[in-house]
Amino acid sequence: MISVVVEYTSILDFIDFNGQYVMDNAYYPFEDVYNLPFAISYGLWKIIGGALAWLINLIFPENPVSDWLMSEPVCVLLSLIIFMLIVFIVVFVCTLISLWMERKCLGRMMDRRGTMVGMKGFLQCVADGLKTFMKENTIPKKVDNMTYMWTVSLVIGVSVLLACMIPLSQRWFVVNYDSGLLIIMAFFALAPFFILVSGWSQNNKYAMIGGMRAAELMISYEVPMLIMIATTALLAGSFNIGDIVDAQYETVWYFIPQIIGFITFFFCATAESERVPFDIAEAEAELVEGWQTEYAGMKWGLIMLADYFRGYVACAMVTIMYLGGWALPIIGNGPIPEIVFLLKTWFVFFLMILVRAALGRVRPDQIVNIGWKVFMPLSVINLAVVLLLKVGGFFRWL
Amino acid sequence: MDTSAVYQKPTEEEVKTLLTERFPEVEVTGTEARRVFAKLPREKVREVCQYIHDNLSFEHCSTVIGVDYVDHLTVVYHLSNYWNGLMIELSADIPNDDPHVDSVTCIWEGVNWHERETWELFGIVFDGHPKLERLLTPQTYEFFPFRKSYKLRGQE
Amino acid sequence: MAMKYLEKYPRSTARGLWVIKPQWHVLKLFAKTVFHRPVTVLYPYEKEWVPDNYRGRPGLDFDKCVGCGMCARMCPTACIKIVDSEAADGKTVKRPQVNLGRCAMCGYCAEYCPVDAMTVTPEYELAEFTRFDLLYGPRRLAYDKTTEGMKVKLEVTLQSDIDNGNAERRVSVFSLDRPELTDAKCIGCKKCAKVCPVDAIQMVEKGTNEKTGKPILRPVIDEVKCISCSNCIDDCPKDALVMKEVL
Amino acid sequence: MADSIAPIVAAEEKLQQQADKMETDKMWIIMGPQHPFSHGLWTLKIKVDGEICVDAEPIVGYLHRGWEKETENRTYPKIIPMADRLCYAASMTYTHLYCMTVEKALGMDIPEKAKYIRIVADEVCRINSHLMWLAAVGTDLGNLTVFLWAMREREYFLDLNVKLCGARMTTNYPRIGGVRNDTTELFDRDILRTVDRFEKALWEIIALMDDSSIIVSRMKGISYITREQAANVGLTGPAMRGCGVDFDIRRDDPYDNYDKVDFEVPVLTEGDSYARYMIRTEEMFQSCEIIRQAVKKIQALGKNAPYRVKAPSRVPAGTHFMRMEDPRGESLMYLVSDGTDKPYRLKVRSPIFTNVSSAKLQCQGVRIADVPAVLAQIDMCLGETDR
Repeated sequence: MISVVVEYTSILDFIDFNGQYVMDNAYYPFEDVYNLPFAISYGLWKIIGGALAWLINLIFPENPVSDWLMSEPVCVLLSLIIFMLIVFIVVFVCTLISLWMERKCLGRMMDRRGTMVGMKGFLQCVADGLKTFMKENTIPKKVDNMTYMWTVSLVIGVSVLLACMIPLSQRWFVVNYDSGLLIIMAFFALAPFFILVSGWSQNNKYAMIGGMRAAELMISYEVPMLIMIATTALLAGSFNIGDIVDAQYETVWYFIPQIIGFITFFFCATAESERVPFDIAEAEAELVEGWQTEYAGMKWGLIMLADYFRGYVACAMVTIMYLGGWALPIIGNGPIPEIVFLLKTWFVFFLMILVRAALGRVRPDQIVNIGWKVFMPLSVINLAVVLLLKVGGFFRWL
Repeated sequence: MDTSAVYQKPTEEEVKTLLTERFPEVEVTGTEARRVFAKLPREKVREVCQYIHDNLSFEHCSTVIGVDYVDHLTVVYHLSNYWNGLMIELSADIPNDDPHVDSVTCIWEGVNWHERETWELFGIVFDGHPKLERLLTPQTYEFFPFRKSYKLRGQE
Repeated sequence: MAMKYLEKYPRSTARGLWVIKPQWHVLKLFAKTVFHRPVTVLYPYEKEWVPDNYRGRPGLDFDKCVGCGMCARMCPTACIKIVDSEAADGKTVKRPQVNLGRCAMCGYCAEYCPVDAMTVTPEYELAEFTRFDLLYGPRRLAYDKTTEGMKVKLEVTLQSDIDNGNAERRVSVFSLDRPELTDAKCIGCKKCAKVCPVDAIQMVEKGTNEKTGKPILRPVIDEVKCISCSNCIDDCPKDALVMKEVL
Repeated sequence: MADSIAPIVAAEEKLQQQADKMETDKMWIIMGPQHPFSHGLWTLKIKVDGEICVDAEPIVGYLHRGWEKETENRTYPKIIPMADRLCYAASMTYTHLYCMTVEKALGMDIPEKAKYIRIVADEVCRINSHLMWLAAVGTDLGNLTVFLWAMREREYFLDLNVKLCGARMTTNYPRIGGVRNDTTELFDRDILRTVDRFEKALWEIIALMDDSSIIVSRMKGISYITREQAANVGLTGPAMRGCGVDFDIRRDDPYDNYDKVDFEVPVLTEGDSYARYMIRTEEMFQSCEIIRQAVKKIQALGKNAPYRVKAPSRVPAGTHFMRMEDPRGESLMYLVSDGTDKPYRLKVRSPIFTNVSSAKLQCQGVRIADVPAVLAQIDMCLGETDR
């Protein structure tokens, strides 16, 4: 790559927006789809990198580094890093909000106040995070150190990755795969393996039983969930999340034809994210903290956060598959579809909180029973109903 | 009265006569409303308890209590009948130098822990008890803390 | 009389959707508490109302106290100690000192105080930085907002009164029991007169000892002044004084 | 044909035999003393075969204070605050029992009003204790809402305690010969209002517990105990009545004035965990009824009726015992007095001490997840267990 050294005089020569639309960049990574977070990060890099290049140019005039910094491939590469940060921070804040919401709503349902630290209790999340990070990093003597550390980082990592991969709208996504739902489902199903291994590695009976239970749970709830995902894909004609949302906007929200599937999937998603009433893997009444027993301090804090990431993903999946995603019935996408999507997700999360407040914990054998004997037939019935509708041409009239 | 028949709801008087007729060693020291107090030699404890359980329908043994009277020890049993609320208090004196008495755990399972407790606190050995170990106090104790010879601070 | 709950439950298992009702109840409460305040009290800012007879730390009216030691005698945790203290007129008097680290807040000191000097107070926030700070001396025990309800009265009915059909008469315990002297045991050591906190005991000369020629002293108890604190009984070296209980 | 099948059948039988013989490793799980399920300082060792519990052994004694020995060092009135500390949830009943035992030894009769006030206080205490138990069952079954709702209701009764005797839990209220103080002004109005309010609120909690199939299925049909077993292992109180033993000391061996109030004793013959739960819940309603009747009796006795009789400080020599229906079962006190103002020996029979000794019977064949839910029905309190 040969660059021509140009004479630069002012900073505005570096921070140059005119005529440079993000999608005009030859190295634009999302083909022909506009990506809002990338556009933001591209602009941000223009400002940061331009200022940087200008500074370097000021000190060492007529050097090639400044030009290189502002060249098209480097711009894309570095704005991708900023893009990742932006996506993560947005998801992180959304998760913290759902954590705060759980604390507040659960408090009100139990006739108490919930957290009270700053900003109506929102800063309690920050305080908790700080507290867990300040704690001593204790590792028990007799654990299998390798798996102990690896599995927990994988559980956390997969959950965060999963949460980042949820598209918030047509223009807010990380990858636009055609098999979007399947990828999310695959990642979603990954964590229980690590939980099983982690429970084994801790050399603790509670943790081991917790890990076993997580595996039990995974086996019994994955299958109905997959069937229901397939049903939705069948109805929409695609696994692509954007296509599913569009299909729902064009016909009806899918919870109307798939009401059975909606309820079943909601409970399956609750079970997959290991929330009450299906939190047998960390049933604190009998197993102390289940598979998390031996994790202390920061690790435990991150695990708890990962739990909420998974809860957020579960709600987002319900929203995408049954509640029309980011689209509103008549308005369509609207000015800020991301907000619409998040509001719907939090509504589903509120339902989860309600279930948590009202119900007790299910016994492991009952969980397997419910999974195989109730949810599995229900999902098949749902599939049959959808097949009938599809074959009967119901959706052609809408 | 027929001492071998089974009575489900024996009255105080019936219990008194039955016990004294069947076991001449048992001395009924008094009766109140729904209460019978009796004294018996320690060799007879299991036999009498078996009879009270089987024939007089005393299904429940409330407690086994040890008392240290310095010159001798005493074990007190409180037996209760679930059909009419009658209670029998049996007490057996035990000499200090040979603190042995038959266990009644084989008759009432619930007595198990009470006997263990009485053993660890008073040193009364219950022969035939399935697991006569220390329960409330640490396993390393070698004395019997509730005996009068064990003085508390402030006791002269 | 009938069963209230067992009449309606257990419900038949055949009822469908058996998880809806609890959620409805929870949602109802949620809707209520979103607009109303929840029942919890924001503790350091709001405090619950406590009645007058609330048993917080003990309080003491320094001037009313006679230093009889009844509180120390009745205290089940032995946290009260009678210490020497300086009164307003410079005299050294005996007053109780309470170790709140041991206090069980049972209120016996207030209940058994014959002159109602010891009271219960509604103060319950008693945390201190050191254990030494938990020692409340007689002056520190003072509580300035003492009301009539905080002075726990010990009023009883006598069994003899009930038997005589006079059941509504209530008397203070401290006006009933009086120590009684067994004349033969007394050696006239004047100890009882010394320890009496209200000076109810006078040593009176009752003849002369024939052998030594010294006067024979015997305590005479002023029944009105006596508060039946039984200090004299405890200190009598020959057990000549016995509390005569009125029942 | 039979010949051709025979080897297959034999092979199958052999496999079956192997499967029968095959033993999986059983392991001991130690729950406690630092465990969220143990409501107090105690340990439960359970032996599990996979998820199923085959053996259980409770270990108590971490809180042994030598209560009985301590009392030999104190005068009679001083033991009343100590009896409070036997159990924080049922303090009133233990004080009451102690006072009754000493009164029996003294041979004295206490005034009618004191008896009824004690009944009211006892039943308030029973409701308190049962609500605490309900809260514990709720958390052990994984529902925290029940815990907080039950605790909220309990708070109103604790407020009543504050108004009556100045303290929330360690009430120190009954005295030898009566009660500490007369009922305060408007106490009867307050208590009737609280009871009415409580009954409504209890239905809400019941809706959370009984109308939720998850919680019912967690309790129904597990941990069966027959009537004979229950009587033999010494289960008492609601746990025993849930197994079909029709016995309540308040009704069948009445003390104070329980024979003058009208109430039902709930008895169920199912013998499972759910039956034990139902007994306690019904008992709360019955306690409300008893409170209403007793308050009416107190009002009829008038304001100036005697409530406390002077008791002598010395107890004549002799042995006496008294038993009463504690919220958790039969509690009994045995007093040996020697004519001084201090007891020679005072023995407390705690209901939980015996109930928890039958943990093996209750836990056998139960899954790990149900062990807390089953043992929550004992309503564990370590103060009285270890004494």
